[in-house]
Amino acid sequence: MSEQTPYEPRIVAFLCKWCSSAGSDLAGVSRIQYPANATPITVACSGGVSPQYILSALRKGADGVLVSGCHIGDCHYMEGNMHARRKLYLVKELLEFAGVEPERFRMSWVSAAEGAKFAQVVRDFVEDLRPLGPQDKLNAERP
Amino acid sequence: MEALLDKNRLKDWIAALDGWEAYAPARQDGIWSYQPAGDNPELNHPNTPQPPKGFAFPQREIFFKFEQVKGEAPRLTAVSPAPTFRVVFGVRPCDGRAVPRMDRVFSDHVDDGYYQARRDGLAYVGLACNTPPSRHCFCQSVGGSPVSTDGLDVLLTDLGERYFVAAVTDTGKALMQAAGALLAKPGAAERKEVARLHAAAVAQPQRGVNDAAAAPAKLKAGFDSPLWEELARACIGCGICTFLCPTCHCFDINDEVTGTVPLKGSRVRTWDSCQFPDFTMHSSGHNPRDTLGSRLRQRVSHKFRYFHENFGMHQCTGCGRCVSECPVGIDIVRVVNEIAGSV
Amino acid sequence: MGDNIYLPQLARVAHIKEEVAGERAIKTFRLEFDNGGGFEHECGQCAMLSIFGRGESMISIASSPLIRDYKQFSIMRVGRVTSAFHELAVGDVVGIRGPYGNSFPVDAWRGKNLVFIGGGCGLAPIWPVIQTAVAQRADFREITVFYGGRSPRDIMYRAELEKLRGAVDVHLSVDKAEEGWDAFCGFVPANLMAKQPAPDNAIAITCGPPIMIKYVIENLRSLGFKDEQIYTTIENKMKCGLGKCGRCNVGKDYVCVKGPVYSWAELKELPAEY
Amino acid sequence: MIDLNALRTQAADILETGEVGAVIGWRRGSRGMAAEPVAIVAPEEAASLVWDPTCFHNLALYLVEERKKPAQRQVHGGKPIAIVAKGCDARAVTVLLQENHFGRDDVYVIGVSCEGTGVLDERKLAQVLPGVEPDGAAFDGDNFVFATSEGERRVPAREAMMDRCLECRNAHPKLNNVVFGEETPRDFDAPFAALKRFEQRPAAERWQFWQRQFERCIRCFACRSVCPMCYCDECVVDSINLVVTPETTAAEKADRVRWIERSASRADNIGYHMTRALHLAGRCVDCGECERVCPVNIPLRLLNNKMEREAREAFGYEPGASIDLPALVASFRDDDPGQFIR
Repeated sequence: MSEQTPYEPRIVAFLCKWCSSAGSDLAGVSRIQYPANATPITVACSGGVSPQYILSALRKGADGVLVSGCHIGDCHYMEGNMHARRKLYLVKELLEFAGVEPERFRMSWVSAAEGAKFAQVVRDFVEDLRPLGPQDKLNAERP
Repeated sequence: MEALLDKNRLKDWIAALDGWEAYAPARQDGIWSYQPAGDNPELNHPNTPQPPKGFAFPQREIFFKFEQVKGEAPRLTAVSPAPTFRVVFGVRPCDGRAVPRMDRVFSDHVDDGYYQARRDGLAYVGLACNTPPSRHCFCQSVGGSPVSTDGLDVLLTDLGERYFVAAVTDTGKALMQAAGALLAKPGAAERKEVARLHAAAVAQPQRGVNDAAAAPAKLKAGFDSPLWEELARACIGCGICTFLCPTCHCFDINDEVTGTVPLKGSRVRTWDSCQFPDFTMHSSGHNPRDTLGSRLRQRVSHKFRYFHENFGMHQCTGCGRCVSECPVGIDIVRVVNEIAGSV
Repeated sequence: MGDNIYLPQLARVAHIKEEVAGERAIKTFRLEFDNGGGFEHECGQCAMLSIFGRGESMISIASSPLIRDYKQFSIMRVGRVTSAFHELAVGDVVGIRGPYGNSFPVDAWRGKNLVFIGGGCGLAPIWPVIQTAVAQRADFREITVFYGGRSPRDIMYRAELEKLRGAVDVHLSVDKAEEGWDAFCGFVPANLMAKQPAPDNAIAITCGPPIMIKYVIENLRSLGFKDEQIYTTIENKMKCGLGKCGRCNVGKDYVCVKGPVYSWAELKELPAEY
Repeated sequence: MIDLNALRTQAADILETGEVGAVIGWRRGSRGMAAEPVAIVAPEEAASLVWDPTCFHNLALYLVEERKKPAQRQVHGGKPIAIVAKGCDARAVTVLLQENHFGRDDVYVIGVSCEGTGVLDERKLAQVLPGVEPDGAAFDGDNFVFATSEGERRVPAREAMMDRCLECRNAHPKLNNVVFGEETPRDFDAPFAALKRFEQRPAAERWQFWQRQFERCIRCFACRSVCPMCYCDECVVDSINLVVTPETTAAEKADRVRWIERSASRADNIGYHMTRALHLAGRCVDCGECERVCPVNIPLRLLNNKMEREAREAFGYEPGASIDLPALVASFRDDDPGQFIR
């Protein structure tokens, strides 16, 4: 890493299209300042985020993965986020168990009205990732 | 060239091998495997679950890297193994006999430069099996011996406190010459002891294939035998028998993409197994070997028939790994004997 | 390290023709090499084509060895690599290594009658032989081509086949009758029986779906063709093309080296693992 | 003690009456003293069945569609298949029933209780009796008895038992049509004992540990092949989708995502083993077969145990406890832990 380009964590963010993706749009149109480190991927529902997506993002070099959905009770599909909560809890536990920094995986509930919260979630995530440096444990490119 | 080496001077011999990286079996995480020779290697291992075949034929080999900007021609960068000199200590004679077989495959028709480049800098220092390392050994029935030098550069024989060191090839002689004064001249008594130990090793009872010479014809006659499915009934279709085999050489080639804009990646060779259903499955879904029985037949026929028809020798060296490590007890000796006995 | 046998040459797509549309689409590609590149081949040989990032696929060379300017491949869209080929545009660059495999013993067939029997995309592997024989028409006696597809839209090389008429007897067929089709309706083996080519001093070369080949061979034998007079090609999944990766074997033979061309006399001795 | 003759008679009887079409059990093998899986169809073959400490295989594996084909081919008239099952194996059958592989009437469970012991760990035996390769093994109360060329050798079972058996809470098969052996109190290791010890290690040490383990993986897929729960027709690590029908389009084949490469590299090996552990969460019954068959000794049970314990503690979920249980990840509770979500 050269001095001119300080390390910037790269985040892959899986955002549900009904709430969190709309929330991120709101942050944008409201001109709320937040770091541009996250690459958003819109998904139908947080419940559809397979653990495979998270592992794959880390394998391809993401420094952190964010999954964000509707608040409990607000899921467009009634209970998708309840499934996400359970399934991704296991992912979180497994990563930590293997000795991967727990900060590298994060979940949030962000509604379409919470542009400011979305910005804060990303801001916090970037700041928590920065001291960890590049993610090289699951990254296929850094053997 | 023959000599004696004090066992506790083995480390000094290794240290004297200037320019060579040395490897020897070590026990780590509960299993034996070939590791960079540590401070004080002791050759007191049973056979390692994994043979030393990965030295010349690693499980993963990058052929070349590619990079392509959309709309432009791809750029290919060949990757060649760096030239190294590596010497592997403690190779059992069965694994030694695997070496010329692998050499044959990778030089037949055309030379495989990747295999050859690694093989060129490799030397094998074998260890005679004074007693069989496992009850699953059957080297003698397939033309081998617990004291075979085939494929080895040097053969060590354990004399208790010392090794009897015998060069097999010119490379082996060079390795011994590097030892200089560490090696002592053997006397008549030691030579006699080696002869006695070797004779005793050969006399140890072993199970085995009943008539290996007849196997190609018998397996041919038994090709359509219903016994194949019968014998494969418990098979779970894993790759243990082939991945642990010292002579199995089948591989896959795939493009591994690491970036898309621009396209970046590597073309990679990885070990593959005839026991996996996707090994022979066509894109159309048609699979010429679509049952466990047909895949067992392929593995066993390759070892005891096709290889013999092509190269005049059996591909199996009787190390017994596919027997001892099979999760469900599929036993190549029994398979050959039962098929042969049925025709 | 010596020659890198796994490193492809680069070739440019010079021409693309859509032969057959639909789910089993076939396109024909002409690949040209830049200065000094390329290789010579014989009738029946194959080449390993690459689309980087997708992988490799073994495809028969469908142009005659007499053509030096380009190599032609007719590729059916089946899987990962072949689908990527169907996405290519003229000017795109692909990888190619070869030639691989044995060839049809064309020289030994001079002075003989040749009967070609193809079905579906099975016309491509025998096309170089047809092209060569027509180019050297005087060296051969009667040449007959039987070829069929499921429907008129599945007939590949349609225009080229029409051009052969005069020099060659062409008998086309489709599996199912359809308006506007006035040639034979029915399967290829049936068309063969309807025309009854004579076995004397003849060689029959067939390629197509396995089930077609099976009945063609039965019918040829009933017409009096001997096993040695019947040639076909077989295919298996391939990775290396060099007899090392171990998957395309039929008995002791690696098809990528000892095949793909076999006389029925040879092939019937091998296990049917293809 | 299990009366082997009674077990054989039972197997012969249900074959004789036609109640079942085949019995999947163990017989003497040719690989040393180890038993091997067998499917018998004739009553007289029942005499070849055995039950001893080398019956480590989880035979539920052979009840899964693809793998049962060889056995099924011999069965006429779609009769039920019987299976000899230890406690863990019976739980695996329960999970397969839960996942609708077959109905309860399609399988006849001949339970065998491990009573106060368990099955043999051959790697441990090699340490306990170095250089000895016994010709046979038998249960005898708290001991294993080995027949050797120098006579009988008696080893306390706990010294040579599989780790999984030391932590087993289900040694007596609950799901059964008939059961042999007694439910016996056991006093070995507490459940998840090894897991708890491991979790106490610092994160960096845990990573060092797993890195070394995963780098060793040779991707022989024995862990997947031997697992009764790894029955997917399509697996992320296969080079192609194995279910190709004439209707499968070229686009479907071409667009298949390669989540994990075939290379036995660290990243891809971790991807494989983590995916597998997550896929087994709430389904793994800790039969420990994956760990037994691993030729390079990767402690796979640790990963699966971790998921099992989380399922139990966070979600009150016990795999293989009941046929009527919904799948762990297809269900939820309102009070599932959510504190980790921002």
